[in-house]
Amino acid sequence: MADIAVEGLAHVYREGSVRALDGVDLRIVAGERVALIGQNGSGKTTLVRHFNGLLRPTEGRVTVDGGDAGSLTVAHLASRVGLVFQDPDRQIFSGAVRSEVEFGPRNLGRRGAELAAAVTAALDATGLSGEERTNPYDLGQSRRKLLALASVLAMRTPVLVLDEPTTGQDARGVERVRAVVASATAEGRTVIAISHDMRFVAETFERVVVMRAGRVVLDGTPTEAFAEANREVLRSTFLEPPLSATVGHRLGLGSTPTDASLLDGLRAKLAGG
Amino acid sequence: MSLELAGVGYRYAGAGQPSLLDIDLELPEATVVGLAGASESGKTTLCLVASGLAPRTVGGRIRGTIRLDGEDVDAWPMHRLAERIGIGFQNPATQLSQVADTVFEEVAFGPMNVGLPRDEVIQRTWDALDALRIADLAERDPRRLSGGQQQLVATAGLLAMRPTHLVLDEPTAQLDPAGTRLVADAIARLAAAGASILVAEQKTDLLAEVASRVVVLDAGRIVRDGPADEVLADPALPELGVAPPSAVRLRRAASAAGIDEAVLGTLDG
Amino acid sequence: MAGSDHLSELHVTGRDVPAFVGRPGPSAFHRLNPLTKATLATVTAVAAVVLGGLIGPAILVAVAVIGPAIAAGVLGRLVRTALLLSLPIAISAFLVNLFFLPGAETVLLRIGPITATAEGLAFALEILARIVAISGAVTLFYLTTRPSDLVVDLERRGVSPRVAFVASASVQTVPAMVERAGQITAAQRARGLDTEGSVWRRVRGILPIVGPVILGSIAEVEERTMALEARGFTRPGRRTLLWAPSDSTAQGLMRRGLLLGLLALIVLRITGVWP
Amino acid sequence: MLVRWIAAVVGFVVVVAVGIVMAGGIPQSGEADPVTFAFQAVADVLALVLGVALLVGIVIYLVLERIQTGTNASVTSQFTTRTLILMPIAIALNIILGQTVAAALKVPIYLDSIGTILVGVLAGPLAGAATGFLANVLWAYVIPPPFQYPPAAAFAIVAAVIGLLAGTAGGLGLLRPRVGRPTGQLVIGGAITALVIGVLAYVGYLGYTAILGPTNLTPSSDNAIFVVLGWIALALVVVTVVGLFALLVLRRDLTSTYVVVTGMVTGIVAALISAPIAAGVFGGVTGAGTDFLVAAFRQGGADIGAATLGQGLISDPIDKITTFFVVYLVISAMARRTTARFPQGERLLDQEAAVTDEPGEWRGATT
Repeated sequence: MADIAVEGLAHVYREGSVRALDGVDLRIVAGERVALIGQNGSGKTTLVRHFNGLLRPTEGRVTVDGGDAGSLTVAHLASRVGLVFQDPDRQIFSGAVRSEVEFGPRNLGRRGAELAAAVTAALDATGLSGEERTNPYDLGQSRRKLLALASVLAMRTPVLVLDEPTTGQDARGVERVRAVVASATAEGRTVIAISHDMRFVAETFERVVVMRAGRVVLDGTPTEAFAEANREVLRSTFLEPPLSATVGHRLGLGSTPTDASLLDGLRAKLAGG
Repeated sequence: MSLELAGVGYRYAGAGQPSLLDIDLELPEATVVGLAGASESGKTTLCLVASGLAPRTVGGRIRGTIRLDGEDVDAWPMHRLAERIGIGFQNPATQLSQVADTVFEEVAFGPMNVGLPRDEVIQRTWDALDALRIADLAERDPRRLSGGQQQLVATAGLLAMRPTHLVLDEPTAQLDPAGTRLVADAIARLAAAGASILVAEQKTDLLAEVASRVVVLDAGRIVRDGPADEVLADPALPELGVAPPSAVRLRRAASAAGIDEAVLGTLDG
Repeated sequence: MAGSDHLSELHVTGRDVPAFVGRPGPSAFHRLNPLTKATLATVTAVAAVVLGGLIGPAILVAVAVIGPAIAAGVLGRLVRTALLLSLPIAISAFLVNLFFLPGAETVLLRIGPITATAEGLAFALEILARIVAISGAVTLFYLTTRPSDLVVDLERRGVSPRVAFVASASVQTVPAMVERAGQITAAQRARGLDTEGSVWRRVRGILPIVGPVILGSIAEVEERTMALEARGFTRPGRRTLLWAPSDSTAQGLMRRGLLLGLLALIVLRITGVWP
Repeated sequence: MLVRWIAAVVGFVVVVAVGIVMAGGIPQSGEADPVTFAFQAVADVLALVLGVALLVGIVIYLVLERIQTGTNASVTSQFTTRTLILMPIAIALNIILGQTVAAALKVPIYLDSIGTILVGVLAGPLAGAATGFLANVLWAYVIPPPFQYPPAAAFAIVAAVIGLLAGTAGGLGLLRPRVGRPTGQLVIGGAITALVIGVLAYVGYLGYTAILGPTNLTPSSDNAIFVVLGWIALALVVVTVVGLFALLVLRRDLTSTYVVVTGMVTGIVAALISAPIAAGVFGGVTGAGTDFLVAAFRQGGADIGAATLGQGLISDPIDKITTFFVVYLVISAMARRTTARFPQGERLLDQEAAVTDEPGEWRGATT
């Protein structure tokens, strides 16, 4: 239901400055889980800001559900594409956790029981249900970040875009984010995440898009993206495949981006050998 | 040359419960001690207490003793401690002084504050820039650098004070892999050159790489303390909110699946 | 402190402050001591107000603003900036005085119920002359002086390092806060805040944007405080300065002369002796 | 100690005397000075002189303290590192909001003292005064366009006095939350709030009628711009008033009454001090939205001094009530631990049971 299509997209922030995006073609089908990886400044954030109209293409075209994102208003696109920014302190303004989470869905016109249900579900998913009346600034940084996630989750948009969702989270926090991604997918929503955490990427997403200098340089399943053949491409953008991929290659098991896939490979090899 | 915490407890102003209890910790010369633990387990608080910022800057109440080279520092003012212990934080941007137009002036800020002779300030600034291999950034505007570069500039600002101890609170949390690499290499190099470093990190892969000893905190108490490879291989880590390093996880998964972990071979690098 | 020296691997001796720190300005006027330029700007602005009328401010602008601007090679930018700065005030001055000066009788023009008067025009011009003089004087200072030059110079003269810190940090904070406001606007629009359209919608958008600007900045105060104190900020007494703008006895005399002149002008004006 | 106080008082008196003598000589821009408004002009100048004298007295006290003791103990307690970090934020807020609201939106209020009042309330009167003063000086001299605003420097003295008043209000604990008060107190508070707002409305009404005549009460009718601006101003006022009463009723927070009273006092003082500056230096115009009010008064026949004072007495109390209200909201949204660590922070938090100290071993910072 919510396909995103990017064709020949280029973006230049200021006249004469570098091309932050330099010809991106990408098609994301409804319900996909896509990770965007690459160095800072490679254009990941610039790309996703085109999905909800915060940035307009300098060249090329972005369509969401067939509608041209370049001409739809941000307010309209916000009901289709929810974008969680990296720094929660750039959006929190309410005196209480619950009203902060209500802000987005209210803007989309949700009221009454529908609003309450969406907010409660989002707070549950992020583990903030006991904190409804807490002042957000009395929460620690990592929980403020989960609050920002909840505040967009509650908008129940068909597409969810997360910018660095695991930064500053401990092991439990990363598990929560992973669970949020999983349940959003189960509801048929599209999830796109920018991340530097290769293990989180390999274990949580079904597709990995690697960007470098404003272009897509790799696009495939984690198995394809983290294959040995692509090691140099990844290294050129200062990324390293997860350890399991390296070990798998050394043991001649092909591409094994996750621990589970590595063990499967080993078992198959041991059984066969 | 060591920083010693003995029986240290700390409670924030207005807090009912102490955030740290019964901390015994020694930071010897030329070692990196890793600090692990879940969010709100007391890692940041321990960094603040070890560096002297708590209670001097953040208020609150403390007990126990902190010794620097055997000397009790209880009565030292913050600016005196600042010449011996440097502390870095996770957000590179908030560590910039906001008054420097160039990286050179940013790094010189600390030595200027403590009123060192001008030549000494200049010498130390160049030395610190060289130690982190960022002398080529000297002329740049610190606000216009990448996060990783800013973190190195902030660290150079600490080094310019020539501290005997460095405390780093999640120095790579907000950095991309390239920035993390820069900072990790710098930590390893500084320790090799004799520095004593306490580094709090969620990224246990990084601790496995740079730390020789690891301390794990839970609810304000030290619950594990030992050689890095032993502590990081502790099966109870996940219950303490700490993700084991990739290599440990992989070995454990292999043995759980009935596969001899030796098959995996060496897992370093 | 034997161990401390291990922290830096290299010891290259005899290196000085790099040339880019405190680099002198392009013209002789730029290179005047910042306090001299600040004195000139302030005296010009105050004198224009004290003198009043049209001719006084006009002479002041020619001598103390246009002349130095040509010498410094910034005339073009000065005219553009000063006009930009005085435009809103000038428009107000004309609107308020040209049309609404009480007691004015000589009607120049009648637009509906509003009348423009000759007395109003004269008075508006007088106000305009002052505003142009003030804007010009301040703009000349701004265009030829880096804020850090002034702050360093004041600190060298004994102004508290803390005041110097606040001044420098404020200069950096203004653009940083504008940037922050831009990021926040993006984040809130992504949450469905509609900032386009009717006045009411814009008014409703103020809180979700201004709120995080203030609260987010305050949330960083704690970290900044710790980072600063960890770098010896609280040590009492003077700091070491790496450089300072040059000054000379002649400039010191000039500053005193300017201030004495201004004082004399004020006394003359108040006692009604001149003009 | 005594010497310092005596010197400060002497300085204050001298400045007042000189100011009053000078006041006779302040040029009225060659304009006829209607007798009706003469006493107002004197009152204006008096407030300005008193403001300057107050600051001079403070400076004398501090200088002597420095000479006698080598430090400024009374100052340093307000200027902690935390205060010094907050000040640039406050100054930037003043400048950005002031420039946007006054110059761009053309609304007849200023909103250029939120930072000043915030620092004053959190850190103390001198910190507030320093913030206001520095903000206006920097605004004029070193902040690059489009935020540069040369006239600001002339009003630095006003900003300093606002900071002084805000600091005193914060130190007296006027902005401490008073949530969940009994209905009786709330009714009294509501009555006072309504009275103050009523008085303000009445003053505004009187101002208009005195100057424009009772039949001319709607100056807007002949000029569309007055109508629009009037409505925006009215909207802001209504939002503030509604917000204050909402606090009073929903949170049962009596502090909204304190906010109104403090804001009004600060506003009246600011108006009295700033009017002669605006009139004498800029002929009553500053390029901001308030100019339209001045124009309205002048259209009704008031001279410059009266028109700027009239404008000030309408704009300033509304502006300061709004600003104190915003600052109160900001402080209640701040993390408790952040507020508590500022010099006057403890006086802005509702008192809770003090944490019982375990005996002996726990100690605070010893330096």
